[in-house]
Amino acid sequence: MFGFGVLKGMLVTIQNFFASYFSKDHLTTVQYPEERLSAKERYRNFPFLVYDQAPEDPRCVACDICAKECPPKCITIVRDSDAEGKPLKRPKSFDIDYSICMNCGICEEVCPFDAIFMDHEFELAEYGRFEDLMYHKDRLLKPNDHFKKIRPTDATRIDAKLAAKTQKPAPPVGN
Amino acid sequence: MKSLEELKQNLESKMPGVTSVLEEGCLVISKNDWLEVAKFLKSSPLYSFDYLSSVTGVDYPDRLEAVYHLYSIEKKIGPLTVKVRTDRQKGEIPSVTPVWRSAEFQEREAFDLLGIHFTGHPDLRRILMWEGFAFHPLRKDYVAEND
Amino acid sequence: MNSFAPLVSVVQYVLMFIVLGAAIVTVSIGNLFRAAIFLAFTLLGVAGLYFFLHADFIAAMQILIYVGAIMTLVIFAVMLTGKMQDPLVAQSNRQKIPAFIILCGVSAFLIPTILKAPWRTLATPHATTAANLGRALMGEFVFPFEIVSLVLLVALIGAIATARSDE
Amino acid sequence: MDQLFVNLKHSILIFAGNFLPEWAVILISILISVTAIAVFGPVTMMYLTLLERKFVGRIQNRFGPNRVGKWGLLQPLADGVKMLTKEDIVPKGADHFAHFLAPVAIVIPALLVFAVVPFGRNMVAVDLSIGILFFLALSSTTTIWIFVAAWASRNKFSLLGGLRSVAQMVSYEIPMVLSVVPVLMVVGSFSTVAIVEAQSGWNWFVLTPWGLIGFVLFFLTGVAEVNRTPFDLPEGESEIVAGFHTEYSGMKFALFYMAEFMNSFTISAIVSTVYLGGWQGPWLPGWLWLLIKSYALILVMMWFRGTLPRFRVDQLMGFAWKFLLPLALLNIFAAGVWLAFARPVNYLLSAIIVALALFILYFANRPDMPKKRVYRYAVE
Amino acid sequence: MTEENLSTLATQTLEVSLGPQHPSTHGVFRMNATLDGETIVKLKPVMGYLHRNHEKLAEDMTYLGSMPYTDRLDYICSMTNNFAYALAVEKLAGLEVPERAEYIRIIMAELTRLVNHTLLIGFLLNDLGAFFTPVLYAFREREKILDLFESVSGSRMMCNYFRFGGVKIDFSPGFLEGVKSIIQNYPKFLDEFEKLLSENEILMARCQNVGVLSKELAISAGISGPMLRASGVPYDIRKVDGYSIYNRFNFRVPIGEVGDVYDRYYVRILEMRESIKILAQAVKEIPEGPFISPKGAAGAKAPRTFKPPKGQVYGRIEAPKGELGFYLVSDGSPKPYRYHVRPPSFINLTILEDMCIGNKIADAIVTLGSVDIVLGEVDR
Repeated sequence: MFGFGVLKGMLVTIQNFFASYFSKDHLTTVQYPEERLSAKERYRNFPFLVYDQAPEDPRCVACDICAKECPPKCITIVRDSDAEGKPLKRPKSFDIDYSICMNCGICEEVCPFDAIFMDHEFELAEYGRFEDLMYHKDRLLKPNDHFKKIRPTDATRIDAKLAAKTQKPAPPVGN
Repeated sequence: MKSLEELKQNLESKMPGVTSVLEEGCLVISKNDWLEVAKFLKSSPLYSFDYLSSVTGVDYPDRLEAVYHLYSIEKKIGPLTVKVRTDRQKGEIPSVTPVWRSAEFQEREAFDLLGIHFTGHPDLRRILMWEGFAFHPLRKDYVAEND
Repeated sequence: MNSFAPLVSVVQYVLMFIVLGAAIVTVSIGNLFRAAIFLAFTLLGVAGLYFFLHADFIAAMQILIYVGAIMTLVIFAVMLTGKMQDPLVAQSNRQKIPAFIILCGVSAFLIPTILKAPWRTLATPHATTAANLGRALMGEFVFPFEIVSLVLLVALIGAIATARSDE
Repeated sequence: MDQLFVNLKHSILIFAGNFLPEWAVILISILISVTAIAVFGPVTMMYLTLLERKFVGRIQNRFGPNRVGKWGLLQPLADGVKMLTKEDIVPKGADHFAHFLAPVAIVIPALLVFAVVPFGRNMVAVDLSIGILFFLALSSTTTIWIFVAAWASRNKFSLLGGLRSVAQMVSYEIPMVLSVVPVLMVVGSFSTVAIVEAQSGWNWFVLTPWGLIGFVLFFLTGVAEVNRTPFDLPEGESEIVAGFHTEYSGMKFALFYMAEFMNSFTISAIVSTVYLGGWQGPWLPGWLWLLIKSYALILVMMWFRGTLPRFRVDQLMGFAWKFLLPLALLNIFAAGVWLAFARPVNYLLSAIIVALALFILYFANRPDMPKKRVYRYAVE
Repeated sequence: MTEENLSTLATQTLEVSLGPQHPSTHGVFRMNATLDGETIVKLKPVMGYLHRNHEKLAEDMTYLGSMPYTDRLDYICSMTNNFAYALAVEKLAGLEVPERAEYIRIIMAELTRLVNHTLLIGFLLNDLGAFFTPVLYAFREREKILDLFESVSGSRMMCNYFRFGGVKIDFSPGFLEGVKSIIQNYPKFLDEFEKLLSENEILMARCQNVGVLSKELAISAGISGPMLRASGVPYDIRKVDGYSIYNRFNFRVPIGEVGDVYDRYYVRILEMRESIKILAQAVKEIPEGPFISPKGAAGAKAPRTFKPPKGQVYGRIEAPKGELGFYLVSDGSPKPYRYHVRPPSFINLTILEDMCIGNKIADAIVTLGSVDIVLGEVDR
């Protein structure tokens, strides 16, 4: 009979109306600035650089692999050099344009030195469209502790790997 | 599906004058025969390729190539890859829109992005780029203006 | 409610001016669409006058039929006269002069009649006009009422027959 | 309690009568009523918007506005400020005069109909002898202004919305009027006050067979009259963007909304007056009863909005002409039978007539009705 | 009537541009419709507003570099886009996929199908004019699946999860429990959804016999996915090609009878139920083992060393929207020579005009909604 289907539907909506007062499942909204969801460990947003001891000494060796593999080409690296112009194994500048980055995580995957990882930080609103979203080395560098905090599983694994590497006797220096 | 070899022989015996070449598992047909062959492939009870899945083009240094992927829903066979070649300058290939309706938008797209002119297409306009855009961006020699 | 009377007459005069003003704008404005809008105001004003003359039922009918229905039709018709997408439908007042002459003739006949007519004023206006009207329609005037219904029925059938597509 | 507002007004008038002439007292009396309505209407509208957003929000398992003030209670004010400060855009080529006039004029009938709503015992602004007719007449004028707005916008979507609105209102006006007729027959008066008084002592008309049908009809056509879901075709946002108010922004847009919500309220109030016994009810004061009943009906409208998709134009017309109109006519017959016979028999007879009417209409409309389908699976 | 009479009686047609900014075109799609009254006499789809030449971009990138871009084709179902692309490249490079990875892939693909169909039905109702309620219920349930995606891949929508020869990373702890709870709770939600929608008379009236697509035209026009099956063609690539390990699973292919909007709606509901079945089997049978083949892992670590041999390949899967195919031509370098996407929703739009002509403008919106387009994929 005409109308019963409509009434059935209305029953569903009114059930949901009352359920929203009683069940958390029916009121899933999170009141964002006051309440926050904890990020999933694997959550990836924008990349950052890891340093172990001091920001002057990052893990990054400026090998440029991430910059080459980055699909939207948002990473620019300039290798540092010493006074004589001999290239050093650290970046002079390391810029990521967050306005271009698409959070794919490929830089993290391809990095052979475990120097770049995806961050959990997401509140990145800025007033400037271009310069403010261009993250330079100083803003990108974060301590390993930060990484440990946001992604404990990966951090332990990588720390163990790096520790194993350093324990190996350093190859004899040539000359 | 019966082997491609067999299909080729069948095709040539049923349609005298049509020559086809097998290349990398694709059937290469000359553009003058293509419309007839298309009709044959669709109507032949042996194959009945009633479903034209994909139409696209490839730009090679010396030629433009339209690539068709055919399936048969009735016989559940496929894909049959058909290639039709044309030159880069004029680039004309007969349209198969009258045979398979699914070619309508895809041929427009191939025309838009690669500049293959499908003769006999009911409404050959640009589809993704805007009207009045002068280039065909998927061609290898296309360079975006601000690059 | 004697002292209420001046208040009422003030309102009545205001309404009268609205009616007359809107009517003048209706015939003189150059845009047919706006003319229709002002016609609506004229009709509404008339309805208001009816209210203050204790003819509630007529007033409601005036709004329901003239403003609600006829005006909708008029605006529809106006819209269909011109191009649909052009809101500036021009009204042509080409026949101003003949209209004025006819108006003069009619007024020459009407004004003396109105002035001469012995207007009788009712001491107490009839109340509950709706009930009285109903009784009149169903009693005294039942025959013309039915005839009118028949005419309307014929018109309805005619409209359906005209609008029906040939199949 | 029941006569709270009446006594309040009365004492003001007596106080004023001490030193003012009689005509001034009458003027003050009118002004009090007018002011009460002019304040009550827009305030109702403001909080109806909030209520709707909260209610539909909960239906949709979300909070609804809850940021401005406690439970979002100041949200309507924030909206008002936003509306007032918004840029008023008039499309190029639009008829400026009509574009301005329509939203202003549409509020007037919406406010005027409050005059005949009996909010409680002795709480009606004007007890017109033609109360219901007055309401019907004024609500029908809304169409013109919607159409003027649509046409003056010079927008095709607006125009389509306007055309739809005219077609819809013309179609629904008729069953709407006819659905009130049984009550008029039984009461013998157009006056809203008389109608309420005829329902005293739990003799609500909705409790009779014809009254039940009449109530549903009147309510549905009322929903259609104020363009709310599922009859909101004139503003069907999924098809014609926003219908007749596509080109309106800022306060003009707010005025359309105000008219719509005030109309929703008056429709609900009139429906409860005509069929649900108006302000009659036990224990609570009369005006509270009316508000409770009206808000219950408004919540049903919002419930519709939270649940139902929209009709299509032809289905909307078909529903009005093929179902509502004949049902309303047969309902008048049922009411006539109810009047003609004595107490227990008349209920039975009119119930039979109503049931038969529904049955016949169901079968008459069956070919056009959608059917349930059975689906199968591909065989391997 | 004579010819002359007809021409004088001819009505004016109205040209309306629906979109690219229109509430119901699912993005920046545009339809140039010619209306006679409200009836559509001509309708030309216009697209390309979101065109970014995905195919050209891919030619300048390593094979892996295109993977995150495929996420952005049909941004509702990034997992299946990944799947199709990975499948094509694996075919091209002759990569083996470990058992566990295949199961992971199928779980992801079927979860994506649930997401897509749920959302589509919600939005279809929006196109019908319902006020967001079904959409928000759909969002509520989709959220649970997106949370799972996030816990595994790190992103809710742009998953970028598949790698050539496997997947990027194994399940996160607790993932399978999450899938199990979805398998348990989703049917309940579908029941609720169906109770809300399937028998709603307004929905049935609006959807039945609207936008009818015949079997023959559907095949000829290359329609794929639920739309093809709704027209009564039992063709599901999961069954026909049996790609990945779909032939190990036991599921049925629902088909429609009429090929109208209602069939398309209902076939999707039934497909979701079948997807849940597949999920249940996959979760039960999933073996332990590597999630990516060693060659694939090496390729993911150093994309420039991944050079498929010269050749060409066409790989297709049954994406939620239909047949999603990738045509790749390799010249032996780390970048594809030609990269072409066969987007299902683009090709499904071919016959939009045929389905809409003679229907009302509101039907055109619903028909478009039932085609299920995502502009990221249509325009690429």
